[in-house]
Amino acid sequence: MKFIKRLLLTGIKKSPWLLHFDCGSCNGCDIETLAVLTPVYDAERFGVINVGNPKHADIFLVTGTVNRKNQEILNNLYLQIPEPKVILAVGTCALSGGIFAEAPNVIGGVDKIIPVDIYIPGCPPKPEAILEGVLKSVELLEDKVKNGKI
Amino acid sequence: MPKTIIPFGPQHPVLPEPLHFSLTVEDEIVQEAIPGFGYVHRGLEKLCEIKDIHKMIQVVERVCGICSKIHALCYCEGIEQMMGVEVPPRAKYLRTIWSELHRMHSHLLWLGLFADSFGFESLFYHFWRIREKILDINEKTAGNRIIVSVNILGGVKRDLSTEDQKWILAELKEIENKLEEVKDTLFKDYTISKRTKGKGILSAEEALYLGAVGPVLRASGVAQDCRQLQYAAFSELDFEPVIAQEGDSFARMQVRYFELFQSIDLIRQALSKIPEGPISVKVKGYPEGENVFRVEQPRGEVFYYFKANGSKFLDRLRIRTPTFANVPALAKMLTGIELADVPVVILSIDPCISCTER
Amino acid sequence: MEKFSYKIINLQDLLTQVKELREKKYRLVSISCTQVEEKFELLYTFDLNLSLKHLKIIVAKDTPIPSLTCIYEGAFLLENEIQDQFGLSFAKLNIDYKGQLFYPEKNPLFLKNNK
Amino acid sequence: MPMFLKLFLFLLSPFAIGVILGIDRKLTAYLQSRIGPPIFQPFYDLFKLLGKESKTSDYWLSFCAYVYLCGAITCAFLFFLQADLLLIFFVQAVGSIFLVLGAFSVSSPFSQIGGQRELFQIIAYEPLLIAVIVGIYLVTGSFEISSIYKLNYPLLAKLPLLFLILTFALTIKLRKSPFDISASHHAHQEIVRGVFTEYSGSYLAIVELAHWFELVFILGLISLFWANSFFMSTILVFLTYFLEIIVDNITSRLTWRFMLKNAWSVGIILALINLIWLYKG
Repeated sequence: MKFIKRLLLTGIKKSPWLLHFDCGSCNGCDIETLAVLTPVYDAERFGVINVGNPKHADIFLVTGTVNRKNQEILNNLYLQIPEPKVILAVGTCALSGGIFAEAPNVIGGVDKIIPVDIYIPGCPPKPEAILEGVLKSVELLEDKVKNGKI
Repeated sequence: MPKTIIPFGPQHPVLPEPLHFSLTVEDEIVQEAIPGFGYVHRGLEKLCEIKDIHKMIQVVERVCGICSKIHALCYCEGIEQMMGVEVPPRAKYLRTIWSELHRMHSHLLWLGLFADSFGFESLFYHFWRIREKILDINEKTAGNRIIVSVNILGGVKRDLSTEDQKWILAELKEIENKLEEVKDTLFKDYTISKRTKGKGILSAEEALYLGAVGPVLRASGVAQDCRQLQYAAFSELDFEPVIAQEGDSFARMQVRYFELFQSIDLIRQALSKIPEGPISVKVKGYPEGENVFRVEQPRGEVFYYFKANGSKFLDRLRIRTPTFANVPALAKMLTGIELADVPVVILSIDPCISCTER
Repeated sequence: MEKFSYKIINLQDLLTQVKELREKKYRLVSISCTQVEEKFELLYTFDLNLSLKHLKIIVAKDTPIPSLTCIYEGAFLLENEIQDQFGLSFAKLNIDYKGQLFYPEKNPLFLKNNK
Repeated sequence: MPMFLKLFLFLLSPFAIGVILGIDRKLTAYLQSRIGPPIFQPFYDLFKLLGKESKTSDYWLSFCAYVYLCGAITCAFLFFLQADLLLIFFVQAVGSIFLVLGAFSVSSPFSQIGGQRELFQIIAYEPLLIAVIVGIYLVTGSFEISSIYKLNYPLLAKLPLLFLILTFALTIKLRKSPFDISASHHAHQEIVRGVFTEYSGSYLAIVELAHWFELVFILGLISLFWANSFFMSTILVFLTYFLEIIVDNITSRLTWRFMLKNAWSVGIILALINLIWLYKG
């Protein structure tokens, strides 16, 4: 059974579904993430769909800083995504808190709450960079499948 | 059917942002809508106590990525007014040009998301394709696509060369043509008017009473636009606020669509009148006292309150953003509508949650 | 742009003054709170046809401030925000988040000696 | 047609549907000035989902997914056996109902509302399908599909209005704009993904596969309207589907109230006109 599952999952690199969560960012990274899906960059070429439902997602794309109120939601969404999954932190804020690191209600980067696989720096990162990150995460997904970590 | 409480957000496919509404729904009719906040709150107003007045420009630019340039404009003009700094005329014009470009990018973004909210995917993609042109202009002239950091206290950082100006005019012409193309679809399509006309009606009286600002207010027939306050170079440019009478989602779309043309016109005027000269002056010393400043953002009036004590750091910086002012009106509009119309009505105020919570 | 000036009024006169402004069709723009040592300054800003009017009250931490929500319904957000950030309390708020609008628990982070 | 050929065609049908859906996505992307995914994308998605971990909160939910699949497969199989149309219709209805039951069995409000809307959709298109089947009966004098193949003229000539109604039902069944109300293939929706919200991993794949088999039935029904020529029936199916894609791209999502009103009033009137015309003529 496990073997069949793994065989089926070899196709995962061709169909990475994405869940985007704005976790307290300034919108800059969010609109760039959305721009990745629109005509000029067209991530659907690679089978990427923004599903908006954690239960259907493979890639969890998080932008922005973590604060006291959204840390729980971030964790919930993370737990709802079925394996195998990859977590992508987009933008300086998601990496470390960025310019807001010292603000009173900011806890810090996304990796303080959930494990992060790929970091994309930039304020905001350009859509090309986000697309590159998504494709890198696809490779990572494939690795996870091959190493039997499902 | 019993009452169901539907959580709209904080993570939701229609909204890129974590706005939260608890909707009490009966037969798919919303009975009560209570907004919930705090998912984007960072408390950046307090950063003014540890970052000096020059560094704060970068912070206020990140109040919201979509209107970052205009936040910085408001902050700079407010502090300059307190300190009595006279900005060179060329800098004023450049500020105007960039802020209008920003308004266009924000409105195009909104038109796309709005089309998405009623399930018109191809229109969404179309607007976002047009928007990329503005982002190209931003990238070429200011070095970044979205967070355009050109303002400093006393002027601007970057200049526009003559070639750049010519190129901007050529691009604007193309954008104008592309916008004309979608006009018929936007205003005459049966399904669009079916989904937007008469949804989320707000009368002028109610709008003023609930403190609505910007396109929400103007779509209810109140001709109030903070650009009439003549900050930056708006005193020398000729424009009329765009208004509509119906006060529904369709009227708000109409206002924003025509404001795009207004912005194109303003940029053209500014480029034809722009004087030669320096682009910034040196600012010495630190501000003291209190001041308020208002500018018009794509979403409406943004209000800054400054309190300074003559030191490097501000005592208090308070930002009242347009979405914050529009939320009470939104909560009112949401009661009594169908669940299917909720995303349409929420988007019709152009919510910007990172602005709202700061 | 007009010059900034404000009028300091007593806490008891607030509601009557605001009611007068409401009758003149003023729009509530903002309430800005500033901590000045142990006291708090609340700046109420109103707008009529793009000209501003400011009223200021100075209160101590424990004094309950009358809520404007009986005059301007939309003031609840502004007041809840101040309640959250500075730990002040407003009397007769129509929608009271009890200090949990922005934070999961009561924690006035904007107080000067808090952080 | 010999039995083994029927079986072969039946086994082939989901692959055909997968390719059609792939072309659909490609064409839609083209209309939105994008490049779009590869044509075999629906298969990639399906296989990936089958392999993924399933997080299902309720056994009832997974049971419903299986019943929905069984219903759809039986329905498609009976169609290839050229069985009784009425029987096929009721088997299909049972499958759809289980999708709704599954959506109702979980407490997620999105799923609940999605289930309700799916019910409204079923209410909207079932009478239309019945009208079409009755029309076919009036022409051929039998509910058997095989009798349609014995006609020497296309059904379309006798039932043009009922064909229109069938395309209406097809839009609802395909979950395309303007009727992508209970769930849609675009995720941008007010109720997330409606009835599909709670399914994940392999169960989502099962539901998706069931949806493909449903399409086999609906597209098969369309092909019946020009049954006497294999070539023309293929053309008819593709043309209709192409029209659906165009309509999907030039309309926004409407509400279920609108759908119900129009499906019933316009649909029933058109059906009646066609049936009366048949009766008189």
